[in-house]
Amino acid sequence: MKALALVATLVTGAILLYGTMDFPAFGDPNAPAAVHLSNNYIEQAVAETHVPNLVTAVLGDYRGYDTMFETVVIYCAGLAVVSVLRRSKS
Amino acid sequence: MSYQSSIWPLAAVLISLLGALPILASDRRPNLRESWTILIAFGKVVIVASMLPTVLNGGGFVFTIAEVIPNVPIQLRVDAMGMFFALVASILWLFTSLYSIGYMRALDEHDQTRYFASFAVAISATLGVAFSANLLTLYLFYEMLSLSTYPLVTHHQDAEARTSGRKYLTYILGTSIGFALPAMLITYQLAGTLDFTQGGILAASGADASTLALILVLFIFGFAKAGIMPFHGWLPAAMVAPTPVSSFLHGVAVVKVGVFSILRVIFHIFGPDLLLQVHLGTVITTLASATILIASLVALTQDNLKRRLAYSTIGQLSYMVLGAGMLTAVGMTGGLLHIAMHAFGKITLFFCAGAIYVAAGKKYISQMDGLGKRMPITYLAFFFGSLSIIGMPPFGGFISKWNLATGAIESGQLILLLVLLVSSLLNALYFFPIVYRGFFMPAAEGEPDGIKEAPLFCLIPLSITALCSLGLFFWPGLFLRLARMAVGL
Amino acid sequence: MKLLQERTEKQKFGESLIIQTAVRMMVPFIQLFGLYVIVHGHYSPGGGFQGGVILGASFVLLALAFDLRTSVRYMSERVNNTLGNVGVLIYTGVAVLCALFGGLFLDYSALDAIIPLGPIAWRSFGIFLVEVGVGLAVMSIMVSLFWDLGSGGEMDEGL
Amino acid sequence: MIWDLDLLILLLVVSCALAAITVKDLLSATVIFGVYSFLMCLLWAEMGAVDVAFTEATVGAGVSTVLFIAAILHTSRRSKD
Amino acid sequence: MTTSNLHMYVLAAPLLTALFVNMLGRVSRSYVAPLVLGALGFSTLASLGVLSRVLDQGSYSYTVGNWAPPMGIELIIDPLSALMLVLISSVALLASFSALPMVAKEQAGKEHLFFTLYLILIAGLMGLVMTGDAFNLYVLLEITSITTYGLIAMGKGRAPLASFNYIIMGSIGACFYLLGVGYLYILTGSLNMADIAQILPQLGGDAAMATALCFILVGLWIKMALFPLHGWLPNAYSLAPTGAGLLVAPLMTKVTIYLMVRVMFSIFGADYLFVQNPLVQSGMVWLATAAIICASCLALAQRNLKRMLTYIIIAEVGYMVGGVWLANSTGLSGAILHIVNDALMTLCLFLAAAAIAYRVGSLDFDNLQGLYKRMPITMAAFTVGAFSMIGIPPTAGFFSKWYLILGGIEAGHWEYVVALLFSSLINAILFFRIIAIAYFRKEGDHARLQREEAPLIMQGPLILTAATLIVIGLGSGPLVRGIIKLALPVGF
Amino acid sequence: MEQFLAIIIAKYNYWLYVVLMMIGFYAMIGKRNLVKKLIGMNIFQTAIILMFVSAGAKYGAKIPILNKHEVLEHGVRAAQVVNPLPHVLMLTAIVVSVSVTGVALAILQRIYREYGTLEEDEILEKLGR
Repeated sequence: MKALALVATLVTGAILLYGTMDFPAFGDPNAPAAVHLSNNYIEQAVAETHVPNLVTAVLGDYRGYDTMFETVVIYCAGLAVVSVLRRSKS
Repeated sequence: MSYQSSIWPLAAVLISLLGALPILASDRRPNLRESWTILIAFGKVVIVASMLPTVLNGGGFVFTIAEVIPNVPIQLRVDAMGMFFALVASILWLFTSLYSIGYMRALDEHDQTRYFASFAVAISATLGVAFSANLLTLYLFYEMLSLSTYPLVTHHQDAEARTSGRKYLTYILGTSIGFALPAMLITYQLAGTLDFTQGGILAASGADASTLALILVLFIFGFAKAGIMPFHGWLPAAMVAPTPVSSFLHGVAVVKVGVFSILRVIFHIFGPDLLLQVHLGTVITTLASATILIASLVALTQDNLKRRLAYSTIGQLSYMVLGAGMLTAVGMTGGLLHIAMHAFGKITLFFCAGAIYVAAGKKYISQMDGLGKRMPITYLAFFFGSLSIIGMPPFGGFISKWNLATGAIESGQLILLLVLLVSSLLNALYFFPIVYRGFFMPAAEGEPDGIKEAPLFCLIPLSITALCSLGLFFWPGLFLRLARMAVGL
Repeated sequence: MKLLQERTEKQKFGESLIIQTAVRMMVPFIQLFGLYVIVHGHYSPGGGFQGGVILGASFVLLALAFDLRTSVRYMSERVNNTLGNVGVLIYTGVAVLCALFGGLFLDYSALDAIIPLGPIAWRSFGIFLVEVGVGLAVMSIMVSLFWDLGSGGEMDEGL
Repeated sequence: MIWDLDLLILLLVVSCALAAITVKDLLSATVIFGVYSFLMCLLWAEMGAVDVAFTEATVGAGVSTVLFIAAILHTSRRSKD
Repeated sequence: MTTSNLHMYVLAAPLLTALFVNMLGRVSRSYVAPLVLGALGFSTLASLGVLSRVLDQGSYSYTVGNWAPPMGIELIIDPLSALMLVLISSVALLASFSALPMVAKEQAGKEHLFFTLYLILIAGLMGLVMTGDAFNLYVLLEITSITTYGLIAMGKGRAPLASFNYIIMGSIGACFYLLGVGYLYILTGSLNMADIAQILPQLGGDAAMATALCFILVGLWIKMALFPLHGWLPNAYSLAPTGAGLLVAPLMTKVTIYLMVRVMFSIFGADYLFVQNPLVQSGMVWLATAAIICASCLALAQRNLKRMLTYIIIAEVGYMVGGVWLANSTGLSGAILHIVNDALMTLCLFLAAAAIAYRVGSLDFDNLQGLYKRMPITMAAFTVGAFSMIGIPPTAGFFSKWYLILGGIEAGHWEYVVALLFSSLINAILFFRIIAIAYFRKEGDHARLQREEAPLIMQGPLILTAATLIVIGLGSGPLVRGIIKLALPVGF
Repeated sequence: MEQFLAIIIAKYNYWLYVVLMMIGFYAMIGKRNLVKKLIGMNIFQTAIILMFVSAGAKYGAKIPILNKHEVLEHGVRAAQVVNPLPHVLMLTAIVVSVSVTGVALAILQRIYREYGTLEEDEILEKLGR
C-alpha cells in the first residue's frame, strides 16, 4: 500500500514538474499572469471602487460572487460540525 | 398501399391495456372481473374485425404515438400481415378468456386478478407487435410481452416456478438485449430508418454480405420467442404456468410474436430479393430444418403432455421460419399461413391437456390410459388438433403444409421437402400414441371412477377451436387472402 | 498567600491566575483589533475574514484560559448562531437586494436607488457591508467550531 | 524579494513538512504544522502577498492548530506512523 | 449580455431559505417543511422560466456584479445549463418530499441542520452548472462537497468513516482540479473559461497545458467516481442518511459529468482533445468500457439494495464518460440525455428504496421478500425505474442507451457497444433478482402479508418520477431535437 | 554556474512547491493515521497556495495596497505592483481548507467515539470482527 502511494506520489510530482517547464520564470513581470488580467485590476480598481487595498477590492467586488460562496462554505462547515458531532436530543 | 391516419390501431392495442385497470380494480368481485375480461376480449375482436374490410380492399391504417428517435417514431400501422396475425390472436384470446375462467375457477387458483390483468397486458402487447410500423415499435411491444408474461409463467410462486421464470427471462431478455437490440442499431446505422417497407430497407444501404449475415443471425437468435435452437430452452420450462397461459401464450401469442418478428425482418427489413442476392436463405432454412427435426425427436421422448406439446410447438414454429426462408412467394405464404393453422390446432391440444388436468388431475401421458372413454369430447378434439398439426386433410394444417411443400419444390430445394415429410411422420409418431392410449388402452387399476368431462367453460372453447381447424380446410379464404396480400401475391 | 495556594490547587490543569488575568485584560483589545481589521480592510491588509478570525480567536482564548463555559457566558450559543446566520444573510441579502433593485446580482452600484451616494461610493460601501457580514459569520463559525470540537459535541449537556 | 532568503525559508518549510508527517506524537506534529504554516506565511509576506500572509497567520498557524489540538485532546495523541 | 436576473433567483431561493431554515427551524420544526418545499418549488418554476427563455431567445452570458467578463465572474446560461437547472431543481423538489419524513424519522431534532445543508447543496449544484469561471467552479465544487461530507457523516455506524474517506478523496480531487486551474492561470493569466479558450491555442506551452488538462480531468474523475477512482462512493452513498442519499445519489455524479463536458469543450475545445490527441480519446473510451464492465460485475456481488445501486451509479458514470469521449454528436447527445435520464432513474430507485426503508428498515436482499404484496405501488414504481436502468422501451433509459450505442457504432468503438449491452444484461440480472425476491415470499407468508404502503408524501413523488421516466422516454424525440441538439458544444 | 543559478532562481519555488505537494499527497494516501492524513491535506493545500502566490509575484514590486489619492491623480504602473488576483483566490482557498479541516476533525471525533482509535488498519480490523 505504502509503495503504491509512493509511486502515485512520484508520478504526480513528475507530471507536475514536467508541466512547470513551460512556466515563465519566477517573478517575471512579463509573465502572462502578470499582464493579462491583473493590470486591469491594478490600474482601474481604485478608480472604479474607491478601495485602495486591491485585494479587498477584487475580493469584495470583482470576484464578490466567489467570496459570497466562500462565506457560505465556512457557514456550511460550522453547521456540518454541529450536525455531525452533536448527539440528537431525542 | 395507402394508409389512412386513424385511432383504431391504437384502440385495438389499448383496449386490453387499459382494460387491465378495471380488472385490477374489481379485485374482490370475481364475477365483475371476469365480465370485464370477456367484454374486453369481445371488444377487441370487434375493433380488429372492423378494420378488416379496409385491409382486404388494399388499404390500411396508421397511427403515430410519439416521435422518439429521428426517422423512427413509435407508430402503429395495420397492413395485411399485421391484420393476419392480429385476427388470429384476438379471436383466440376470446376463446382463451372463456377457457381461463373455467380452468381457474375449477382449480380455485390464487391471485386470479393478477392473472387476468397480466393476460390483458400480454394480449395488448401481442397486438402491438402485430400492428408495429417499424422495428423499434415492434421491439417495444416485444419486451412488453416478455415482461407481462413473467407473472403468468411464475403464477404458482413455488420453487419450480421461480427457476422456470428465471430461465424464461434469461433466454427472452438476454437474447433480445444481447442480439436483437444491437442488430436493430446496426440496421438503423446502415439504413437510417427502421420502417417496415415492402422490399426491405437494407437493400439500399449497400452493406456487404458478411454484415448482412451477421445482422440476420442476430435477429433470428434475438427473437428467441420463435424458439430457434439453441435458444429454445425457455419454452418447455415455461410450461409450469397454468394451462391457459401455455395454450394461448406459448401456443399462440408469445411464440408467434417471435416468428412474426422474424418474418417481419425477412420480408420488410431485408426483403426477399436482397436475401436471394446474397444467398442468405440457406442460413435460415438450415437453422429451421435442424430445429424441426431435433425438436420432433425430443418430443418423442417426453412423458409430460405439456412438455411434449412444447417441443412440438418448437418444431412447428420452425416450419414458419422455414417457409419464409425459402424466399419464394408460395413458401412465404405457407409459412405465414401456418401461423394461423398451427395456432388453431395447438391451442386445441393445449386446451385438451388443461381439460384433462382439470378433470382428472393428470399431467403424464403414461397415466392417461383409457381416459378417452370417459372424456370423449376432449379426446375427439385432441384428435382433430393433432391431425391438423400433422397436416392431414381435411384439416387446416394441410393447407399450410401444402403451400410449404410447393414452395420447397418451387425454390428447387428438394431437401426441404424431405425435411417436411420426415417431420410430419415424426409428428404422427408422437401424437398418435396419446390418442391410442386414451381410447384403446384399459384404465390403470385403482383409478377413481368419478372422472368425467371438464366444466363447460373449458369444453365449449376447445370444441370450437377443434371445429375451427376442421373448418379452415374448407374455408381458408380469408387467411389465405391476407397471407397472399402480405407476401405481395 | 495560603488562600492563593489553595486556589492554585483547586485549579484545573492548565489554568493559571496570571494567564487568566492577562487574558481577561487582553480580550477587549483583541476584539477591538479584530473590529479594526474588519473596518479598515479597505486601506490595510485584512478584511472581514481575517477580522472575523481574530474576533473568534478572542473567545477561543477565553475558552482556553478559563473553560468553555466562561466563553459561553460571554456569548451564548443562541446569540452566536444568530450572528452567524445574520452575517451570511447580510452578504446574500445584499446580493439579492442588488438584483431586486434593478441591477445585476452583487452589483452594489444598483443600491444607489436606496440612498443616493453615487455608484462608485456605493461600490466601496457595498464592499464594506459584505465585509461586515463576512466578519460576523466567520467569527461565529470559528467560535462554534472551537466549542464543538473542544467539547466533543457535548455543548447541549452543559459542556 | 531576496531570493536566497526565500530559498532558505523554503528549505525550512520543506523540512517542517517532512517532520510534521513523520513525527509519531500527533500533538508535536500539529505544533510543527503550526510552525510550518507560520514559515509559509513569512514567505508569502516576503513575496508581497500581505493579505494571504495575514490570513495564513491567523488561520493556518492560529485557528487550524487550535482546532487540531482540541480534536486531538478529545481523541488520541499517539500515531503509529 | 442581459439584465435578466431570473436564473439568479433560481439559485438565491434555496440559498436564502437555507439561512431561514436554520434560524426558524431551531425555534420550531414545523417551519422546515414549508420553507424547503416553497423554495424548491419556486426554483423549479423559475428554472423552467429560464429554460423557456433560453430556448426562445438563445443563450446568454451574465456577469455578476456588472463587470465585463474576464474581470468579473461570468455565468453562462445556455440550453445545456438551463436544462441542468431544471433537472436539479425538480429532482431536489421531488427528493425533498420524501426526505422530510425520512429525516424526521432518522435525524429527529436535527431537521433544521439537515435541511440547511441540503438547501445549500442544491444552491451549490445550481451555481456549478451556471458558472463560466474556472475558479468559481472550484469554490462551488467545495460547497457541494463540504455539505455532502456533513450530510453523509450524519448517518449512523460506519457513515462517518465513509465520509472521512470521501473527504480525503474529495479533497484530492478538488486540489487536483485547483492545480490544473493554477497551471492554466499561470499560462494564460485568466480564469474565465471563454477567455482561456481564446488564449490557449495561441500559446506554445504544450507541456503545461497537457498537465493542466490531466489534473483537471483527474480531479473531476475522482469527484464523479470514474472506475479506478471510485473507491469512496459505494460506502459514502449507501451509508448516508436516506434523505441525503436521495439528493446526492441522483445529482452529484451527474453534475460532475456535466462539469467535465463544460471544461472539456469550453476550455480545451474539441479540436485539442479529439483531433490532436486521438490516442487519449480512444484510451478514454477504453477506460469507460472497463468502468462499465467492472462496476457491473462488482454490483453482482452485493447483497444490499442500496449498495447495489451505488455500483450501478458507477457503471452509469462509465456510460456517460464514454459517450462524451466518443467524439461524435450522437454519443455526446446520448451522454447528455443520459445525464437527465440517469438522474431521474436513480432518483426513482432511491425514492423506492427510501419508501422500503421507511417500512421495512433494512435493505438487505433477505428482507425484501413478499414486498409486491406489502407495498405494491412502491414496487410498481421501482419496477419502472429498474426497467429504465435495464433499458427497456418505452422508459427513458432505453433511448439514451440507444444514442450511446449508436454513437459507439458510429465511432467504431465496438468494445464500448459490447460493454453497454453487457451492462444492460447485468442490470437485467440484478434487478430481476430483486424483483423475483420481492415477488416470491417466504414459506407460510401467504396469509400474513398485509398491505402497508409508505406515507402518501413519499409515494407521490415516487409515482410522479416513475411516470416522468415513461413520459421522457416517449418524448425523447422532441427533447433531443428541441433542447439537447441546441445544447451541444459548438463544432458538433 | 551563472546559468545554472539563473535556472534555479527562475524556477526554484515551483520545484519546491512540487516537493511540498508530494509530501502532502503522500501523507494523504500513504499514511494510516487519520490525523496525519489531515495534516497532509493541509500541506497539500498550502503547496497549491504557494504555487498561486508565486505566480503573482513580481521582482521589485510593491504590495497591492495603493494610495487612493495618488492613484486617482497620477495613475499607477502595473509592473510596480504585485498581482492581486492570486491573493484573492488564495484567500478563498485558505477558507475552504480550514472549513474542510474543521468538518474532518469533527468526523474524526465521531470515528474515535465509535472505534476508539484513529489508525486506519485498527479500524478495519475492528470492522472485520
